[in-house]
Amino acid sequence: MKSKLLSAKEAVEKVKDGDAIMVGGFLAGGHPEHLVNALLETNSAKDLTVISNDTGTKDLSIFQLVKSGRVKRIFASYIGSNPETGRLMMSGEAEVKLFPQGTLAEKIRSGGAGLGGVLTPVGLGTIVEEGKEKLEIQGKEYLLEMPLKANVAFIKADKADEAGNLIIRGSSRNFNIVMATAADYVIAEVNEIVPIGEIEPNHVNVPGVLVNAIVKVG
Amino acid sequence: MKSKLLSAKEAVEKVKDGDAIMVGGFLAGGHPEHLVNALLETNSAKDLTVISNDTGTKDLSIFQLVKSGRVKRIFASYIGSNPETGRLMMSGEAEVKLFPQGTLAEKIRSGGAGLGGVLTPVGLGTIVEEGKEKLEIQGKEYLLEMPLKANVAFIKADKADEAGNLIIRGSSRNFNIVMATAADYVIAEVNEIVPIGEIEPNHVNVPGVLVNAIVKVG
Amino acid sequence: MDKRELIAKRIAKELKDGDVVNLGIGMPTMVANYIPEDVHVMLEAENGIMGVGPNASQEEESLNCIDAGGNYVTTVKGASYFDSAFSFSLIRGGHVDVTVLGALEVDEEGNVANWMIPGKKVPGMGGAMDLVVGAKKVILAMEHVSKNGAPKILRRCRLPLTATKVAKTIVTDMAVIDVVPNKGLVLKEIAPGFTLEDVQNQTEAHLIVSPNLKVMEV
Amino acid sequence: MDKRELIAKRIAKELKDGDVVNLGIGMPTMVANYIPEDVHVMLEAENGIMGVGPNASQEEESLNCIDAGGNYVTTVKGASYFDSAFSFSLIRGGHVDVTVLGALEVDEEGNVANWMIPGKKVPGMGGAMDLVVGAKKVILAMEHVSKNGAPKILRRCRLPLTATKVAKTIVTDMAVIDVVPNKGLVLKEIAPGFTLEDVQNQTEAHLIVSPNLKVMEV
Repeated sequence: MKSKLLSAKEAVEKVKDGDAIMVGGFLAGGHPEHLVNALLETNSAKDLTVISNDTGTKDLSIFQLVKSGRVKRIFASYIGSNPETGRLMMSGEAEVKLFPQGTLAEKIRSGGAGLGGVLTPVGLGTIVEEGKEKLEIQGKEYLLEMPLKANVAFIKADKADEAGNLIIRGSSRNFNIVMATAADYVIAEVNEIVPIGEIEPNHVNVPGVLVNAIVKVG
Repeated sequence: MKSKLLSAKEAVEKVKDGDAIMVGGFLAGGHPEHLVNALLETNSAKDLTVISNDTGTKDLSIFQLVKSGRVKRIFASYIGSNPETGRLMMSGEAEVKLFPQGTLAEKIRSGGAGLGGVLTPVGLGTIVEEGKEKLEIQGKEYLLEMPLKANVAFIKADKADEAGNLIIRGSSRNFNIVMATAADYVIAEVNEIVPIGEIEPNHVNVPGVLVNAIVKVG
Repeated sequence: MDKRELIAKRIAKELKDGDVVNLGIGMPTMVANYIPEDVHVMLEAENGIMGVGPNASQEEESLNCIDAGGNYVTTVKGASYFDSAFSFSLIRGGHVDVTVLGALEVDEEGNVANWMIPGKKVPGMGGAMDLVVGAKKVILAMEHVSKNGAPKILRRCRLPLTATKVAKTIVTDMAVIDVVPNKGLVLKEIAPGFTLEDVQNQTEAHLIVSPNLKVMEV
Repeated sequence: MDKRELIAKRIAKELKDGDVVNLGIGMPTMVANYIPEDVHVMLEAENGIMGVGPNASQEEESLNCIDAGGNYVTTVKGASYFDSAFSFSLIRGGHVDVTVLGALEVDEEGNVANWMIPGKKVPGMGGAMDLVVGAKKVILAMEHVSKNGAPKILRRCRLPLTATKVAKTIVTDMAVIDVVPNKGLVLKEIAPGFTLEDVQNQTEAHLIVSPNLKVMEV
């Protein structure tokens, strides 16, 4: 089988004009800093859609990506830590769609799981419900939220084996696992790579079959 | 805090007439054999609804439960390994509802996650769609499947700490994790109990807050 | 006593042994400092930790263990980690007993506004909408009036809502108020140094005085 | 050569290096024995294993490592375990490249019936409906005619369907047939010893003969 071990530059070549990219992480936790940097420095794709919980903080590469003028749409749940996203939203330079955090996670999971969307009570009676279908099920009302998919996902893990099986420790799992299921091409930034067979099957957080490229950092 | 360590007899006392119970396991793998036995031997609750992937094989206690005359409804995906379920279905002694395996898992997850149901393409154009609503979403058709919850869940794990954090090894995870989220009272049958703090937080498959009772076997 | 300290201390008394509790950023986080010794709660961070402990010392700091505010934290014995989809299944599914959040406005129906000020501040809702809809009990930690002295407890919220009919208890520097469905706001406790008139004067909403009105004790 | 062996051997040639493959119970499982040495596939068991290996020896037998048929199995290097909800996210979400299943009937539209015979056999669909809808390629492993000599490749299925328009390739002891959407059944290969007439005589459906018709090689 073809090796999945690539340089950051090689891996991010997959991103093309108009692509939707998912970026894992919750603030700095589990954020694929080096992949986003490589995208900024070695790839000029524009008109991007970025799907990310919070679009990071000003210390992270995703802040620079948002600021680069190459992003036309952002799907997120919290942008208070990245004032640049707020500015783009206010000025209309980018379309920014905000979703409740659990809804965002579930929309991505739904996309990756071949489901038709999410039926959630969250957002009812708020501006989140605007333009969305509502369904009454067993006497309760739910909002229908569409599934989300992407062309490329940038995710972060602690350890990978050469088959792409990933271990993501602690609170860094956040959006990285669902995003690995919901993109056509999944790139994992990892701190450590071990031979196949060295990760205990019970401890795998993302099965290698979901991972297309492994990029080692540090 | 009150101890969660109970005998099987004490734990299954929670099951009352008319209750819906979920039983984890895939055939003999991850099946809470001793809890079901305790239900048979020490509790006389009847008119039960049983939610289980396959209602087991004739070597398992769930086979006896199905045969006991105390079960009026069964939700399952596969009953070929338990001819007694098939007999009840044919004779009309129990209502047996069959769902695609992925749909059943997702219905239970949906119930546990506070979602309004499942939108799946699986079952379209088959008798599974009978009596169910269909939705067109982004040009594709989906079946709306209702969430499932239960009064009590019987699940099986390898190891618990005294707080109820569970480790479930190998292919025994199957329905045990989603069922732990979808019942009012969750009983875990475990092979081993260790003090709190002895399970590495990264290896927990079911957080202890979901588990109401721990029953040690063997 | 500092206003915020008073509020946090009073809220700490609302927590029961065994509760699963999510504390919002800011004042709600302070609640953790005042939980009685005989009350053991599990603090949950919606980015993926059950069992958050005190902040990490500099040597312990790890990006794999941050809370929802991005702070480096430790975990307690019996902690576990999970991804965002599972975390919000716990939250939305009713597996969190108490959530404590700040609020910009609350009203007689228990409607809450805490995530945006149109034209001014649009940080996104993060996990707040999921938390107030999903948690069994929503406690609002808020100063009784705004910095300009304007009431924040209103007849009807004017800012965009976070959710409708979700607040259960409002704890301010002046009072403890329960939201009773189909009835309104019941004033239960008044902070030392204030009169009933003081409280009503600073409150736009109508307050129903509890027959057991007490002085707030912390 | 035994009919079943012929079918399994021929199907093994359809698998590509890197494929994720789910093999159904019975004849499909035999395919694993004939996969060429230079083709590395990951066998998935829908009850929660990625990377199923050969059957376990008696000493290795563990209820924590069974396949979807309930057999004790081993795992290969690079394997991982997951629960049923995640497993069917992989399946329904299009992360399985090939599924090989038996069928009672298949028709010109690629409709498949393989899960029940009304009034006779209602074992439940198990994971079959999810697999045929979700897998990128559905290969049917079936004897060309029933035990009574009745055709199983029909104009229109008569038994209750498993799913509509899903079969891609049909491999029998007489032929290899592709289902081409909006066109019909294209006969690609005929097993040694049979003529085109033999095959058409045993097939109710109309067969379009491929311009590249070949002898089936295994």
